[in-house]
Amino acid sequence: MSATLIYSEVEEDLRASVRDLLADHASPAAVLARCESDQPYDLELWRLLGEMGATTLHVPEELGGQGASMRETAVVLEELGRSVAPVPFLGSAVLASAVFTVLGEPVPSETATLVVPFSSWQPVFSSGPVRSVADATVASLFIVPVSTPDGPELHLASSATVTPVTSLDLTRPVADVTVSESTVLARGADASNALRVALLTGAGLLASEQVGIAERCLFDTVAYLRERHQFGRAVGSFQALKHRLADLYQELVTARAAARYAADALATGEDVEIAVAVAAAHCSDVAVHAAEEAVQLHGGIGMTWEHPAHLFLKRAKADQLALGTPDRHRAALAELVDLRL
Amino acid sequence: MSATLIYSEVEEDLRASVRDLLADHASPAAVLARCESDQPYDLELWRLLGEMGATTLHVPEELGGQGASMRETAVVLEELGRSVAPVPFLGSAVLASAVFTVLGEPVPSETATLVVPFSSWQPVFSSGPVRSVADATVASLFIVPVSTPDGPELHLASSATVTPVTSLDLTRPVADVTVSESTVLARGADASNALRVALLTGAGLLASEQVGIAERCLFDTVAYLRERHQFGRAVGSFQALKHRLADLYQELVTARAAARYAADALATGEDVEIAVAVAAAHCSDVAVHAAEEAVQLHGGIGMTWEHPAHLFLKRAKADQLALGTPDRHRAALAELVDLRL
Amino acid sequence: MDADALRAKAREFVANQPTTDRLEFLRARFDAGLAWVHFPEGLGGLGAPRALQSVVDTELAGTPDNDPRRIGIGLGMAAPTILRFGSDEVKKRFLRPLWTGEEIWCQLFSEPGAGSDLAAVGTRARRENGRDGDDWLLTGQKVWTSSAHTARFAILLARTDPDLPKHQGLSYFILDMDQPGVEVRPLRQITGEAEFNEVFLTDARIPDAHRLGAVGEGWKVAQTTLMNERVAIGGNAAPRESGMLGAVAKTWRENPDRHTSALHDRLLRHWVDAEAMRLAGQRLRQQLAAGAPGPEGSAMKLGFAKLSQALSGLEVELMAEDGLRYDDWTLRRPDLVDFTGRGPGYRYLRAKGNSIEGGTSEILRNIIAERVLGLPSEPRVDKDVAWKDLPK
Amino acid sequence: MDADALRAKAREFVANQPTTDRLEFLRARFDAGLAWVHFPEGLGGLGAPRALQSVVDTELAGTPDNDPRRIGIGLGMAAPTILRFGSDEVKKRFLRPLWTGEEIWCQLFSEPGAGSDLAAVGTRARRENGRDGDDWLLTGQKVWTSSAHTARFAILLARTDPDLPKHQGLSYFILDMDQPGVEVRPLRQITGEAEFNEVFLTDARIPDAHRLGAVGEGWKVAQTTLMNERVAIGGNAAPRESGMLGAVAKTWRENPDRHTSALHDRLLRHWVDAEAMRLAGQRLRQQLAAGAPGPEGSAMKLGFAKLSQALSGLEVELMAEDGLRYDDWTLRRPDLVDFTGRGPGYRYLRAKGNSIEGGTSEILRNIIAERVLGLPSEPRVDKDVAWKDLPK
Repeated sequence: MSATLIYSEVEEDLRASVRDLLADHASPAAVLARCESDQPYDLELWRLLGEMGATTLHVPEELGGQGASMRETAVVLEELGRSVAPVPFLGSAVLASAVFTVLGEPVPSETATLVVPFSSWQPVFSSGPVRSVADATVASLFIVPVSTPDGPELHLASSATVTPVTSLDLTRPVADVTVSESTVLARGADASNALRVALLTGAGLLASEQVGIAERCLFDTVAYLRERHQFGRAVGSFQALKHRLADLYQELVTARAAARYAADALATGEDVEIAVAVAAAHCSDVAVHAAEEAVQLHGGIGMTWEHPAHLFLKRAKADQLALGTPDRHRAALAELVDLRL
Repeated sequence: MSATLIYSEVEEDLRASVRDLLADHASPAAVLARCESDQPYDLELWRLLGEMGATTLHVPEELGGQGASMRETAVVLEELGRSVAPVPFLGSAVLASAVFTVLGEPVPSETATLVVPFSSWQPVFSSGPVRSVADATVASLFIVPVSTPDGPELHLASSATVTPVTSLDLTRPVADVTVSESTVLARGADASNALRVALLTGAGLLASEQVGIAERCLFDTVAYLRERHQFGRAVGSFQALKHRLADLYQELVTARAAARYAADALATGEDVEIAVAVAAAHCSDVAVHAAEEAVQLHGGIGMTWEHPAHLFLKRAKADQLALGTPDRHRAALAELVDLRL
Repeated sequence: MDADALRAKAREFVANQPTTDRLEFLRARFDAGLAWVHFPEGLGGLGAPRALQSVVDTELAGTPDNDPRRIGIGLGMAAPTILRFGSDEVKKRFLRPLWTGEEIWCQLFSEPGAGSDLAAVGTRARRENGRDGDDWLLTGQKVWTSSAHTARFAILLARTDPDLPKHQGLSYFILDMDQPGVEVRPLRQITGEAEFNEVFLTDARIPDAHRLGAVGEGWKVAQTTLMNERVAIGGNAAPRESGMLGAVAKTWRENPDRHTSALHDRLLRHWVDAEAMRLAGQRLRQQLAAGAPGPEGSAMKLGFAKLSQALSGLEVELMAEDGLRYDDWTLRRPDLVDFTGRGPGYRYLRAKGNSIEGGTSEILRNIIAERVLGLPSEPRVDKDVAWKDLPK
Repeated sequence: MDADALRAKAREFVANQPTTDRLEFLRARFDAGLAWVHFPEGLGGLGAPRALQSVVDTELAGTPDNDPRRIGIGLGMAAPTILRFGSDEVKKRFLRPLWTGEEIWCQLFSEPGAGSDLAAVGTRARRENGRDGDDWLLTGQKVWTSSAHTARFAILLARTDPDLPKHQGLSYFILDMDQPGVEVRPLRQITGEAEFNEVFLTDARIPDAHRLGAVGEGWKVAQTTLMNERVAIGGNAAPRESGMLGAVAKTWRENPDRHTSALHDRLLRHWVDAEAMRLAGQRLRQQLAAGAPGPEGSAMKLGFAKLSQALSGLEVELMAEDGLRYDDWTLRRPDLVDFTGRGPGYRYLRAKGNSIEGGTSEILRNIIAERVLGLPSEPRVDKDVAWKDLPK
């Protein structure tokens, strides 16, 4: 039985609701203005997403969620990627939420985050400060992988020293985090497994965000090139640019299929590791390519701070590092499909 | 003092002479017809190249050569690449000749070859049959690296069992070679060094052949696209194709500089290893890219046997494997420039 | 007719199987309307929705059948065009033997001077009064014709009026290949094989009754043919790591001593691309099945060409001294292209055709840019010029 | 004047150095004709061959000098244009303080609506009779102007007749930046910095005497300026592994725990490309020195942009959790771009400009294809249309 890779009607309805909300709260101008404000996160938007249930779609009802699946959460992430909305969705509703869900713990309503470097691709339990943690500045719950003499443990902390860091991604800044007081959430194999699943889930769903980024970059560029005229012609009528955008479209088509497959695999639990490795490796590079082409093909205006293209470029480039660079995922795949060096 | 990378007047005169000769003997139609004949090598052309001294340019006068340098030999190779002329130049005038020259031995007038797999990139001394040897079917002298209980030796044989092999490159076929009777030419470090230098020389000069291939493919394609009309326009006026050819031109510019630098380094003995690694890694891929674009941009006709484009594609692809694939040369470079894994 | 009724009808047909002879069985199946259910009654169908064909195919699985590749051009291109533009006589005459495989079809569109720009075809069709009424005499050269040497009939595009702009002076015909004015020559490719042919027409004769569509409306008719060709490409579900990727992965696993880390990452990139392509194909078929076909088909073909070329190029490099060899340059005339049955060198060379055949990658990019993304077309210089005055 | 005579003159000038004050020294050097020897006598030169400048520069090495980057636009673009098109008064007035750095110049060509299509500039120049004769009043917006905030004068392209086709209605002026109608605003880039400016002109005044070339011949005059700009790019010899490659190689060596085999091969590819680019630059300079300049300059700029973008993208990936950080988003106004002085994120973002500034990579590819390879131009739709009627 093959996975369903098209969107269901329910998923399309969900997309429409989220898109409406984001149109009101996360226009390019609003997101750009917020980047440089005191609070780079849009906490009102975050609250509204929670109210509509978008932040707990894949969480079982008995753990406080909507009892839908990763497929629906992936649709939300596509839309968040399309608008680079500054909300702690990935850190809280994906990474932290996955830990609670795997452990069978109720998912708290507070904003949470997983205290690992956002570039992590495999479980590491350490001690001491953690650099470049995503979505930490607005978290009030911290899940911390800790290496103890008794083995790996996942701890929970309700406070931490969070030092914001000047970040490449203006719309999902990272921070350095030090946790002093915490309680044990899981030990040993349970802890390792929960962290492993959370990272896999994060990488697999991030691919949907990347599809959203790529789609937005492609179609905004198409729209701009239809309007922009040089040499008495719409710039979008120049064949060299058309061919590059066609290539990008081809990449988007495959990226969407890979991301959908990863979301479906995460929903069913089948073929998860390969599905995630493929989606993460493929979609990361597609999003970066799309964002880079968007900046280039917007010409000078795309190089300016006032135009939103750079927000997507910075998000796409940060996402490429997030939860494992493409080459790390390809290396993982080599083992999974028996194509060893 | 930086290397001279432009062509001298003497080099340009040499080029003109060789090009004249090749125009008479190695037209595309002639080369194509010869591929399928009983004798895929043009021995008459080979004899004429020898008569004009083009086969021993870099050989010191006291060893029977012209006392010029590798720079001049590289110019001849550019021209041979431009016409994919079927002569045993690389095997005899470059590889075998380098061994004799390094050893201070007079370079024999017979056609010789170095009995190593044409894909070799580092000295290997073995015993028994050798697969895929270049230019062996027309050789009457064989230089054979042999592993003996006393260490590595280079042997010389005046006969060998040469089994022609159906080859990817129609204009420089390979053969399997078994040598039974031979005399010792060099032993130990002398043997190793001579083989090492011969392979380096071969890889470095092959880059000039590759520049010739790339140049011919680019300019033949340009010429075709100026003449070919579709949609009421010269196909060469379509911007997407123009941009691809511009990119190819950019690659050709850098490939020529790298190949010239390698030739100059081989002439002076300075910076040889880095120069060869750069030229081999870069020019191999440029030639393949140019030949692939030539086939594609000629459209259907480029896919036919009757058009010469495939001769260049096959030569370029075989050259990419010859004397070390680009990634082998990059790996060598990593050591040379301290960029280790 | 709904699925249940159709299933019942198919079961009844199988139960009362009239014969074990393949041809007789297929004729009977055609006459029962179970050939292509969306065709009209009497022409091999039942006027049922196209989507119900799978019901019949399931019920008739295992019964005598044609090799779909052998009759592919007839099924995929000639039949839909004949159905839409043919007279009743033409439909009656041609559709049954086409479907049963008694008569093989080929397609005579491309010419040396009309490749990507198909509307520029210059094969000239001139009217002549024949014994049985109007005939056309055709002179010109067609190229890249698969099956021409086995085909009995061809669909063909020719120029009936060179004084009109190129799209307006074309007409569309059915050509009987079995006549003196038709010469078929194998066209050898860079692989050494000749999968295709050149076809030389010298006053080849076509009765006017075998014209499809009005005189001068050949371009419109050809659109029906080509639309169906595009639908046909890439329609098959493939298992993971199949096709070109399967061949190259096998080579990788069988040659551990040839691995390098650089080739490894390249292979993995291609593995990822191939799997993403496979999933995109699956997604496209699900869209079709859901009645919402997407525009991704052109992108699939584009991606397939890129991938097969990259993979096969890598494989040759991996094989080092064996990559310098080739399996066989003998001029052969294969019925089918089999990427996996031959060596790396063959795969490398044959894959070069993937970005040419059935629409070049350049034309596909134009199509994606304009029809999918809605980017403006380039300035046209050939729209209002008489064909004979176009630069060639 | 030959090399020996020039060397003697330069030595004599140094020996009799009139002053240690930088400005006074430079003025004296100008007046001695040792500023740019190929300029005429009385205008800082001696009418000597351009190639002999190096003789003077060698002799005067170590004497007080300008930062060539600070006065680069003046030297590279304004001066050659003034020399060719300026009246005697204009040359006398402007060249000396330009060369000595007393007056900084900027270039006001690009506009939001005229980027790659520079001939589309819409800044309007209208004639008005001023107190001292004819004046021009300029209104419009210019963009991507470096040094506008420090410049005293600008070279400027404006539209004097919108009813003519775009190339014909332009004129070329010298604008005094120090007047109320000129407003300079920093233009912030994606790096956070503002290297460039926007310049808003509202009835900015230019005396007709400061027009260069005839009214309507601005495009021709601008060609002189732009030709000199292109020559200036990429003219410096660089040691192996310098610039962007040097920065990234350093990062690689300093972070051995972050190495992966995939990144390794990518880095080596870029190393090879960078070295080949460096050698190509060396070859180009040797061609120039031999009096046979090649057409490779555009290819160098194209390759440089590709390379710097690929290298900096790799570096960010290599840095993993540190690649997620950025050094500083503060709006700053740097005098110079220094790829090596800042972090990987900055390099990545700044390198994006390399394929835009000074001619986009797309325009460079057009230039290479048409002027170097001789491929035909595309059909033009804007040649014979009045500028005002062009779609915008």
